[in-house]
Amino acid sequence: DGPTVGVVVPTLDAQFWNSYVAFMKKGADELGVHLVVLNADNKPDQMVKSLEDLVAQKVDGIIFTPYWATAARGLTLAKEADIPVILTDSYPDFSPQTERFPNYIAFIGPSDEDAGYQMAKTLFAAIKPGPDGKKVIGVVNGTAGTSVAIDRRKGLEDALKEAPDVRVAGEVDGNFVRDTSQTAFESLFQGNPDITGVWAANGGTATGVMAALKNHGKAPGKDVMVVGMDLNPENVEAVKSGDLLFDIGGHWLQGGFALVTLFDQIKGIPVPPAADNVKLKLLPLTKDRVAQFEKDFPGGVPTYDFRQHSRFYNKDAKPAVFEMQYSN
Amino acid sequence: MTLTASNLHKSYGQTRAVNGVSIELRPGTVHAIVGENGAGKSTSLRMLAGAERPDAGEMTLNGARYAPPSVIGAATLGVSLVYQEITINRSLSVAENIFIDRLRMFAGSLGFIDRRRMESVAQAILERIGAQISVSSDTGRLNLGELKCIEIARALSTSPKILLLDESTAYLDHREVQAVLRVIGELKGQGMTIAFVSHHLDEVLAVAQELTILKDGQFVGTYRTSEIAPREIHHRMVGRELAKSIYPPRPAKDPGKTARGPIVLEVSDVAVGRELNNISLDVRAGEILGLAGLKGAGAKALFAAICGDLPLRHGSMKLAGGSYAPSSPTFAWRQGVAHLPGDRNNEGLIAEFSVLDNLVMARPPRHGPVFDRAAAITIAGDLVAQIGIKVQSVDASCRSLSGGNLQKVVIGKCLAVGPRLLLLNNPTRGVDVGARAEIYRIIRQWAAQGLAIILSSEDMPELIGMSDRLLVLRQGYVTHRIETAADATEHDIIGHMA
Amino acid sequence: MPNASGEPIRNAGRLELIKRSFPLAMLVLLIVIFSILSPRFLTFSNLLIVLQQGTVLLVAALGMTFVIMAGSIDLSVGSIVAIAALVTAFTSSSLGAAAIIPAITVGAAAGLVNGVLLAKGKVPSFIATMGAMVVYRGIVLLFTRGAPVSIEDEQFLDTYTNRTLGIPHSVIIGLVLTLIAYGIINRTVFGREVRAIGGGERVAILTGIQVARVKIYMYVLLGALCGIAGLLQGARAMAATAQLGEGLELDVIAAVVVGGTPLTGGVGSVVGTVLGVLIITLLSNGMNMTGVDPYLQNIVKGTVLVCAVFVTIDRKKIGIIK
Amino acid sequence: MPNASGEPIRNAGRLELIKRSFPLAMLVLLIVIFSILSPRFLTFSNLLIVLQQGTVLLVAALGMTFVIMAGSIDLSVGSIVAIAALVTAFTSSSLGAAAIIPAITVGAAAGLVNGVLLAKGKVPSFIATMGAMVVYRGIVLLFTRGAPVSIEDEQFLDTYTNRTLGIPHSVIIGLVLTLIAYGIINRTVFGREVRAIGGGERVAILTGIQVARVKIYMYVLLGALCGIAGLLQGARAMAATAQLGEGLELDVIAAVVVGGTPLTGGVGSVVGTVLGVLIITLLSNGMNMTGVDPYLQNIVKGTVLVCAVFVTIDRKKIGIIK
Ligand SMILES: Nc1ncnc2c1ncn2[C@@H]1O[C@H](COP(=O)(O)OP(=O)(O)OP(=O)(O)O)[C@@H](O)[C@H]1O
Ligand SMILES: Nc1ncnc2c1ncn2[C@@H]1O[C@H](COP(=O)(O)OP(=O)(O)OP(=O)(O)O)[C@@H](O)[C@H]1O
Ligand SMILES: [Mg+2]
Ligand SMILES: [Mg+2]
Repeated sequence: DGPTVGVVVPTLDAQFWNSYVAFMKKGADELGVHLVVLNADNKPDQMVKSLEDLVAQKVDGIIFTPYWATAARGLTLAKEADIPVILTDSYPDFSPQTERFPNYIAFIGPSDEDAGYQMAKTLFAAIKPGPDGKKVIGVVNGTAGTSVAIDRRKGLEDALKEAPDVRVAGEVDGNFVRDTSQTAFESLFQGNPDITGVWAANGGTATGVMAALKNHGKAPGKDVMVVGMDLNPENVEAVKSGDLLFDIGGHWLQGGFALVTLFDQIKGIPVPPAADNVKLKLLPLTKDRVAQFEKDFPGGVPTYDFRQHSRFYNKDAKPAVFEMQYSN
Repeated sequence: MTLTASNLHKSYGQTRAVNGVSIELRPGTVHAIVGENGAGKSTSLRMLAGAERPDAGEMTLNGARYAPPSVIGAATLGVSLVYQEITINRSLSVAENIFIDRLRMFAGSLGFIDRRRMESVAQAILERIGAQISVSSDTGRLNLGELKCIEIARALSTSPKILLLDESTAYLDHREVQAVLRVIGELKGQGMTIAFVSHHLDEVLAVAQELTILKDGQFVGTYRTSEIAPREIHHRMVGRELAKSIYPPRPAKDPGKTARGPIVLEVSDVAVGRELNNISLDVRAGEILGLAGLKGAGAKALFAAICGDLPLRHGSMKLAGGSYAPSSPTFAWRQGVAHLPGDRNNEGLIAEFSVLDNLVMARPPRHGPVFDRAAAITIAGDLVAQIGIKVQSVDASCRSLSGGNLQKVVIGKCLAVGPRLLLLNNPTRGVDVGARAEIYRIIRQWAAQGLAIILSSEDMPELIGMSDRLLVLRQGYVTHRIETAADATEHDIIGHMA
Repeated sequence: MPNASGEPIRNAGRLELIKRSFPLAMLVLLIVIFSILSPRFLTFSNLLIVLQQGTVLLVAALGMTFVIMAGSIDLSVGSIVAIAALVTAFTSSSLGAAAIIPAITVGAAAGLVNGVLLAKGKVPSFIATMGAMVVYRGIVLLFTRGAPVSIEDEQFLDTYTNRTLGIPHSVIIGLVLTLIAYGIINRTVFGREVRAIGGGERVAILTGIQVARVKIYMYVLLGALCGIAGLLQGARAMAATAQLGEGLELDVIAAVVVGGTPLTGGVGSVVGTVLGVLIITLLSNGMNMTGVDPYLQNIVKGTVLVCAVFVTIDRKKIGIIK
Repeated sequence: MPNASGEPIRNAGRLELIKRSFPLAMLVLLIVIFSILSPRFLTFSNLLIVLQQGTVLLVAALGMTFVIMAGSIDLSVGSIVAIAALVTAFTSSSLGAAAIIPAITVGAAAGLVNGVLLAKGKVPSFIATMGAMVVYRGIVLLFTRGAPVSIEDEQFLDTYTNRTLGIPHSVIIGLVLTLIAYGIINRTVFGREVRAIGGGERVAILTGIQVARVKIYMYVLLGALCGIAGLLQGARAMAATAQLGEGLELDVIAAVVVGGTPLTGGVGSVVGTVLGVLIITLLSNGMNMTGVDPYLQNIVKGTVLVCAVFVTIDRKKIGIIK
């Protein structure tokens, strides 16, 4: 029977990673892969342990998300056991297929920086300047210290540099958790009621901010603009209803793409060096695009036949990576 | 060595614990210090031993100025104290407890303790005081008497010239007291200077040559024991004349009527754990049944069984004629069985709580789920008045009470439920003679009102003075029954105990 | 001794009062600092927000006051809140405001398990509830698979988030529960029994108090309150998520202890707990409002926590500090 | 009584032995179950991995054994490990293997602060170290601003991650520290004094033990061990990050308690702690090896934890269970 592929995700208590895993499971079924999913439970140590356990099981390939700078460690472990690895989501600052880690066959992930930038650009464009001529925004960051939060914040920073008319009233830490974001933003907004736009670091954060605004008698999307990221179903709904100005995402597909790529590698079809470092362009969503989105991606998922994209099953398969794009 | 103190003062906040005490401890002499609870005995000894610094006053050791910075400092100068409270650490072994503050003596170059050497030294000291304790025994299983012996061994292991014993006999049974008194005699013979605190005048008179009386923190006087009558001592301690006997008279037996009421508790062929075997007894309303025995003879286990804290291994019990199988202390209390445990500090009451809280703890007055504070104040006030608990207000914390008054609070807690059976385990441990007389009066008064009482005590005169009938226990068996306790002699009882 | 001790006791009363007012002083200090830093801090609308933010913490902390007063602890409160919020989310669409019944029920059931583990299984509460924390959280994860379950029932949301006379209903609920908890602790036999267990469990047993039962009740009470807290949190966020209430246990314990209820048991104050909750909530509200660097917030929070306990703890009453 | 008590004591000795072997039995049971479920579980290479995985937990748990034996607790160990790993990362490039010196120093310093807060400041350890946990973590965040610091020095990595005779150096270090801790607890004056404090602090004070000093030393010892744990964790992950060691405190406490050291103090066993660490590490390794549904793992973990303590706890020795 088929190869065994081990996967370690940073956490399962966020919807994003559940979507990531669900899409991979679908792929595993179609490709005939035995998938072992492990949860690092938000602990760097558990991430390393899980990788060790996968190596001890002698899995045929590993896909993991090197949060907390665990890339080097995981790749070293796998190298000793001669196991091919694909990294997803968080770029480790060194390229695949080098002498140091020949088993590091590919990286597939989004550009968080770009996403943060696009969110900011859209937000700035949508809000009006206040009496002092400045556009006042609030920022609800993700968990302090995670690379994802840092990279998205970097994108915001770049956008801020290009927009001197924007003033950041204050920043709070929402910890990527909806309830925490709600409470933190509530206080921020109390201190700075002149805020007219909020840059929220992910889907849950944006939802928390919108809840806080509603509790405060403000209409998100009208009185205060909110942008978020992840394309979680409830965020899509919020964009549809006009509460959420902008969302961007789809990168949870990266796990499935990595699976196809790794499957082919295990079956003896190496990843072409040109396709070993993929920074996914994400799918932006605004209210006017919602109808199109629902038509193109029923249930939020693109139609994707894993076998069609596997060169093992399909000699002239298109690249495994498929960027979500609107059909027109 | 001679240790003198003159005009010592010590206050805790506004409480003047010691207020002008002078004392001279001379070599080869046992010097007793007596006084009521709270008179300042322990505080005085603690200052002599460096555990407490006097606010004012002078101390000298062999004529030189003496101001020990700590207990250890005093010990190096040859002054050693056995505290009133038990200071055995049950997490440590017997030998470690003896050398607790000097374990480094046995540490080798790596800092490791030479356990074998330490244990052999410890065993030798225990043997010297005649304690039948093996250094390998588990401190968690030793009884209070044995623990006291270990503390005395600890004091002796510093090779003191001056030994201060604060109520060291309070937790000992008859046999252990004799052993300790014998050791004190021997040490005195070797020229040691000894201070001895006890609430039992017979012990004091048996062992001490000199005696200092304290009252309310003040120095009353120092006497030669051969030159002062016991009544005089009591008088000066308490400040009033005590009755000729501290034990209240038994109700006169009226030949016409049966002196005692119906049977309240009947115990048939009961066995409990390993401690107690086929015991049968009954106790009637209005009667005090005494239980004599050494530690471990089984009285404690019997109480635990009657109050539902330990299950019966065999046998059955009847309460007021109905079958009685208590599954928990809750059940026992609800059936009107009240229990006064032997260790008031850990089992009898919660010292941080107020007098009222403790008094109504067993059966708080209530309207449904709501605590009826007004009724509680009445109940507590009545008890305080009736038992004579000396306290400013029922809301005062028990922390501020003396030992005798604490004991009265525990008794009050038992009486508050209107029990039909009262189990008393050493109800006057560490209580001064005046308070003891009070407690005896209360016990007798409640018996006269129809309460059935079982009294277990290690104090022989108390048993004889208070009981109507007596059972002697030895190693879990009843060895002797005395129908008229008033006629019993200590000698007679002791013969069946050991 | 009555004469000798009369004075000190009266004096102790005065000292007591000063001691008791420390948490209040702490609170006032925080308010003054933040008012200086931001003019918007000391406004009616912000104070209402603080009350709203503090309600969930308060409701759980009221229950925790009992448990800590008895000398035990509960680390699973955050997870119970999450379970209750989830149950609320699942049932609110059909039950509306009555979703409070399943929320309380599931909370009480979780508390019952904790109580039985401690009182009957004799597993120390720290460990029993540490295990429960992980298991309950795992159950939430299993059911949600990380996806938030939103709460949209109008009647439900109206009931628990609207305002009456300007006061949010959640705050009113918190207030009512505070009064009830105050009554239970200070006026009922149950409250006294809990206190006695914390003051001296062996004494309580020998005095006939049904220690096991009281302990179970007290965990059930805490669980039920966490059920309400979960419902309120769900209503506030209009959704239940797998991460809801993570880490709440530490805030709850801190609030109770800052309020002057020591972890050694035997003493406990509902008023103190309310102050503790306000201190913790105000601190975070004030820092977010005045824009304290998020990287610094934890340092400030931890320091204030330790200082608060350092100042407010009544060392006389506690004796040995472990 | 010597005669009367002779029997029970000898019997108790036998019972004691059975009691003591419960953690071992627990471990064996886990091994049997996982061996049946996966053929790869009971291999030399996997067991080495388990040892390696357990080392960080072990080193911290050794120190925690002292603190818990004294009746206190430390919730800040995870944060100290993070600080130490950070210091290791900063210094390893210049100091190489000698980076252990700053790691131990900073760990000991953090422990010193905890110890002083408890022993001199009289802040209960639960609260003092809860605050410290937040503050130390905040310091790490402030310094890294979240960016991981990688460790690349060859000499450093060789020293702490290579193998000699097939045994990873980290495991050897863990072993040596275990022996040292065993010696300290069972054979030295300090070990006895820690025990005495846990067994009865008031008595310890009366008998002249310098309680405050012993407490401070014991926290410094735990801090130093966390320093080593941080270094090993850093070496293992080849990086230090702000999240490193989050939640470690619960695993550490659980390991110590599962090993039979009760939270009430006075009793403590290094061998038990080693078994506790192995149980916790094996459980997670075994579940990962046998592919237990990740959604179920936490539920299993919490349940096993409670069961383990339920089985291994020695209720006789503890008396009152809070
Ligand atoms: N540590 C303390 N703090 C406050 N007051 C104290 C303290 N120790 C003793 N006292 C008070 O000092 C007085 C004398 O106490 P002390 O212990 O010396 O009496 P005692 O004669 O030993 O009594 P007893 O016979 O009950 O042992 C008492 O009123 C007591 O309340
Ligand atoms: N911290 C304290 N504050 C106030 N009074 C105290 C304090 N500690 C002890 N006392 C009082 O000191 C006196 C003597 O206390 P001690 O500790 O010697 O025990 P006790 O009450 O005499 O009981 P026992 O003789 O049975 O041990 C008592 O009146 C007690 O209430
Ligand atoms: Mg005394
Ligand atoms: Mg006394």
